[in-house]
Parts: sequence; C-alpha cells; structure tokens
Amino acid sequence: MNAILAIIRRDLLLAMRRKSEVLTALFFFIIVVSLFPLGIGPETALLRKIAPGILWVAALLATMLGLSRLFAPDHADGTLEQMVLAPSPLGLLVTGKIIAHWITTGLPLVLLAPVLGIQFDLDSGALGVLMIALLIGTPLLSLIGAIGAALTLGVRGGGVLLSLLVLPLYVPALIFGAGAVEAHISGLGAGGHLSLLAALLALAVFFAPWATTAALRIALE
Amino acid sequence: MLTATGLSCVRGERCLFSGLDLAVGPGEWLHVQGENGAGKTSLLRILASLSPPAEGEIHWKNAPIRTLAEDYHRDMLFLGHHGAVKEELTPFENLTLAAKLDGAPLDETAALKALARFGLRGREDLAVRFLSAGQKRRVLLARLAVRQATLWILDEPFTALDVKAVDMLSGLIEEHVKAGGICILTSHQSMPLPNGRVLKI
Amino acid sequence: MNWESPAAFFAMGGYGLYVWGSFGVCAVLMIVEPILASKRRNDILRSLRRERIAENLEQP
Amino acid sequence: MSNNKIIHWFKYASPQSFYPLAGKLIPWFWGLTAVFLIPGLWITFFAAPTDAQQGEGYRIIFIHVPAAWMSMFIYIVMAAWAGLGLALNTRLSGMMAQGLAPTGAIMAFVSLWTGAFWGKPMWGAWWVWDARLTSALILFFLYIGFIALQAAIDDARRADKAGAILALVGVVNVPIIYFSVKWWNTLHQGASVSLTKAPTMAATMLWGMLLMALAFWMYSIAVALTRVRAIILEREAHTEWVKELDEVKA
Repeated sequence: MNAILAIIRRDLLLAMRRKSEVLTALFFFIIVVSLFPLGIGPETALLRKIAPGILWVAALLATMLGLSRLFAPDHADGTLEQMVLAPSPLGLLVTGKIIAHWITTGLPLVLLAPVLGIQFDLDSGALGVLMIALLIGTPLLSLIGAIGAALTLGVRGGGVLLSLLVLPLYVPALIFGAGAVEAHISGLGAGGHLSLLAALLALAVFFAPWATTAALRIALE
Repeated sequence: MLTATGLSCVRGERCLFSGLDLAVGPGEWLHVQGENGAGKTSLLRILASLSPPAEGEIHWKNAPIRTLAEDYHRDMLFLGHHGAVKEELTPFENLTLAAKLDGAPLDETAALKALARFGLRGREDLAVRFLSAGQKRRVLLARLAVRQATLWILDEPFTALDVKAVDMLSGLIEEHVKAGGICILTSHQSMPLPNGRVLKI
Repeated sequence: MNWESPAAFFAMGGYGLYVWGSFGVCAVLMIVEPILASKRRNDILRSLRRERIAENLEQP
Repeated sequence: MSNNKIIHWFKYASPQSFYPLAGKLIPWFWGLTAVFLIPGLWITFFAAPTDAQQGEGYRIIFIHVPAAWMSMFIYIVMAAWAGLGLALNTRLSGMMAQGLAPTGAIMAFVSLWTGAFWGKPMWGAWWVWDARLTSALILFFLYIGFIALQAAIDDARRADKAGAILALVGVVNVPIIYFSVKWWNTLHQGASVSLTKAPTMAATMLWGMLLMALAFWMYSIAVALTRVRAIILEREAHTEWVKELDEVKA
C-alpha cells in the first residue's frame, strides 16, 4: 500500500513539474469539443442530441494523447527496471501509475465536461449524468489504455500502433458512457448503462493490471 | 550465496554464452569481463531476474529466484545503464522516493547525509536536469549507500565518474563486501579493489 | 435445376452484381492468399539455398 | 501408454518435427477443402431453391455465414495458441498464432464485404450499423492490431508474447463488444432484418451452409499450415536441421 502511494505521489509530482503535458491534453479536449458546433451549425436541438457522443469521443482521444507517455519515460531512464525489481508486487505499482494517470488526465475531463456540456445546451440533469458516466468511464479508459501502452513500449511507430490497439477496445466504454447521457435525455433513465459501465470497470480493475504487468515484463526482457 | 548453473543466453538468433556456472558467497565480489557484445549486460540482467535465462537456474540462498520473486528483490540492488534518476526531480526527492519504493523509507537527515557524502551538498533542491553527468551518477551512489541490500549487481558503475567519485565508489564497494555483502559488477577499467574474482565471458 | 440458360445463371434474377461481387472477391482472396503463403516459403527457401552455395564457395 | 502419448505430443510441439508433419498434412487438407467445396457450391447455385422474399440474392449467405463463423473461430483458436504459448513457453504456439492471424483477418474481411453486398439489395444500403456487422468490423480491427503489433516488434519471442497478451485481452473483449453493440443497436432501433435469420432454413440450405463452412474450415487449416511452415523456416533459418532439409540442399 505504501508503495502504491509512493508511486502516485511521485507521478503527480512529475506531472506538476511538466505541467504542459497535462494541460495540452486538456486543451485538446476543450478545442475538439468546441470545434463541432462550428462544423455542424448552432442548431440547439441537434447539438443537444450529438453532445454525449462528441464529449465521449473527445474524452477517448484526449486520454489517448498522454497514454504513450505512461511508461515510456520510466522505460527510458531505467525507473521501470527498478519498479520490476522493487520488493512490492509489480501489479500494485502499475495500479498506482494507472491511478496517477487517471488523476492527471481523466479527473480534469470529468470536472471540465459540465462546462463544455453547457455549450451544447444540456440541462443540469444531463450534465450530472455525464459527470457520473465520465467518473466511472475514464478510469476504465486509463486501465485499458495501460495495456496498450505497455504492449507498444519501445516499439517502432508505437504511438500510432497504440491507438490502433486501444481504440477498438474502447468501444464498450463509449457505447455505455454516451448511451447513459442519451438515455437520460430521452427519459429512459441512465441506471442500466451506468451499472454496466461500472461492471466493466470492475472487470478491468482485476484484469488490466495483470495484463499490463505481463506486457511490461516482456518489454524489459 | 548466489549460485548459477548451466546458464545460457540467446539474443535474437545468436547464442551469447552457454553452460555458464558461477557462485559468489558473502564477502566476495566478482568482476565480469568480456568484449563488447559478449553478453555482460545480458548476464547481469539475467542474474537480477529481469530476463529469464534460455537455460539454467539461479539460486539465492539455496532457493530458485523464480520462486523467491519479491523476497529476492528485497535482498538485491541492481543498477543498470540508465540511472533510474528522474530529471525533473531533485536529488533529495529522487533519493527519498526510491527508498520508499524499495520499501525502506528514509528520514530527512539520513537522506541529506548520504547526499552530502557524495558531494551534492547545496544541490539537494536543484532539479537533476541541471546537474552534470557525473553529478547525476553521484545521486545513484547515494542510493547505493542508503539501500540495505546484501547483493549488489552493478552494470558499468564507474562510467562518467571523476577520479574522486571512482575512489568513493570503490570505497563503498569495499566496505559493503567487508561487511559480508556480495557484489557483481562489470567494468572496462581495471578495478582498484583487492581480492576480486574475475569471470571472463 | 433452377436455371433455364447460362445467361439466367449469371443474371441471378437481377442480383448478379451482388452475388458475383461477393463470390468473386471471396474467390480472388482465397486464391491469392495460398499463393502468397507459399511464395513466402519459397522466398525463404531460395535465400537459404543461396546462403548454402555461398558457404560452399568459401571452402576451396 | 498415456505417458507415451504425452511424449508424442511434445515431440510435435517442436518446430523441427512439426515442419515435415505440416508438409504431409497440407495436401490432405486441400483435398478435404475440394471434397466439401464442390458439393457445397453445387447446393449453393443449383440445388437450393430461389428464396421467396430475397430472390437469388440470398445465395450470398452461403459464403457470408461461414466466413463470419471462421473469423470468430480463428480468433478463439489464435488466443488459445497464444495462451498455451504464454503458459508453457513453447515456440510453436506463437508461430501458430502468427500463421492464423492473416487468414482470420481475410475471413473477417470477406464477411464484411459479403455483408455489404447482401445489405445493398436487401436493406438498400451498403452499410448498416447492425450489431453483427459492427462487431465484425471491430473484430477486423482487432486482427489488424494483432498483425501490426507483431510486425512492429523485431525480436520474434517478444513479438509472440506481446501478441499473445493482446490476443487474450481481445478474446475477453470480443463478447463484451458484441453485447454492447447489440444493446446500443436495440436502443437506436436499427435494422430489424438479420442476416442469418433467413426465412425458413430449408434442409438443403442447412446442408449447403454446413458443407461450405467445412470447406472454409479446411481451407483455413491448409493456408495457415502453409504460412506456419514459412514462419518456421524464417525463424529457424540458421539451425542445423534447416540446413539439412532436402528443400535447402536441392
């Protein structure tokens, strides 16, 4: 447990020291979302309908941006070797890194989303559902993304390959996440979608650190 | 006591070495020598359990390291080509965070003392990126001094060190070995340390 | 037998484009794939043979 | 007795003994492909009657459905080989997974292509966001990802292991993706006509589909074995046994 906290603290400290990386992903999210009304037109009924999908796709892409940097710096400076050789299980340390990644990329998206939702004329109920869906969904994105980041570590053309591997796996998160908001807007209730999203998160919490750990060991061999 | 029997290592299609045996006991140190590409680094990474050998088995205190896993990691300290030093963090942060990961938190005075010992006094709070290559390596040496591990596996520890730091490091290794520790290292320089055994691959 | 004439067979009751478009692409892929797979093996065999000849040349 | 069998199996798990075995098996699988394909095609085009609703266009499903089945089945087999390779560290498993992937990708592509060519006359659109079509598309992406990852890693053993993890992650995800797309589809009231719910599957049709599926299956084995033989040679190029092969000496 101490090891997890140490890793989280270290990664947050590092994120503070290179703020520009975190802010870039955040502004990317803001800009992509703001571009859609310009391309589609200001008709509020249409915007309200497409808002959940656009916010979620933008969140997927913003998460992808920082993903290739999840393990790469640690790999380059030898920290990853020390993590593998640490006396605590690698799975725990990896979980710590994933949590830190979520705090620096996922959590800001959750907090920003309602502000951007207002641009699309979503009402307060829908904004609340959007926030809850992102709160459950963005950790899922970080967990699945970590597997891809570990698999493409130090590989030729890793960044592009990473999106090819990870984006198809993001489909269920996208469907249930955006679906929750849509269901709420159309009056069906978001409960079903949210609980399925939570079930996926529970599955990923068990499975993803294991797969990531195995992939990291292979990358270091 | 670290023993290895019948180790072989394959990289790509090439077999780097095979049938390699070694045994290093407490109070001993081993100098691994060989030409470039002979597999010195590969051997050390295998001994550190970072990569599995193609054949053979490694035992630490009579138990195979495969099964020991974290227990082995606790007794062992590995320094690779890359220093595992974060450029954005200060020497002090690097040292204390590494100690926390090693499961042996360091109090402030001990950390500052270790840094001062390696001539980093006054640079504790400067990001490592502003330090020279030699000073970066000294941050590593400070880690070596505070980490409680019986077995040291050091890959080219003398690289980029000035004469003074080389003396400090050899002193550190000598101290460690005298206290019953084990050290396995590679180096291009002839070692300024007495009583070492040499393994040529 | 369903078909009165070869022309009727190829017309597929007006669905000719779709039926032959499907079967055609499927057939092409299934003919090309084994050819490529055995070409891959022949290529490596050829380079192995060349290596062998080169080795034998060195000896005398 | 049973002990003997185990030894026997492990013997064939080495590339050296599998290479000639595969060479002997390939012609047999091509033969079986022909045995199933010829009556299958005969039923497809001649024995199966014209469908009352879909006319002659429904004959596409005789290749569409087997291709879709094979694309899913091959992915599962690939993941099984991958898991075996991770667990037992056998060299052949990774080669098998690598040999199967392109065939699986082609099957997924054929099922997408024929799906589109069936959909155009039946639904009036080349592409419909139907649950099956969408998950077939994602399965195709997963195959491409697997092939791209293996191609990007130079070290063959690392490529095998990384591919194995990806295949295992994929095989867990395929059903999740399928059900999520299905759920999404019903929510949006998408296409209600299903490709396989062809009206009243007559016995001849079932036979035709079965024969075609068997033909596709045998074809996949034959091609994958051919590719595995090439992969074995590429990876073991500098071993003694490869140098002693008749093909190399000739």
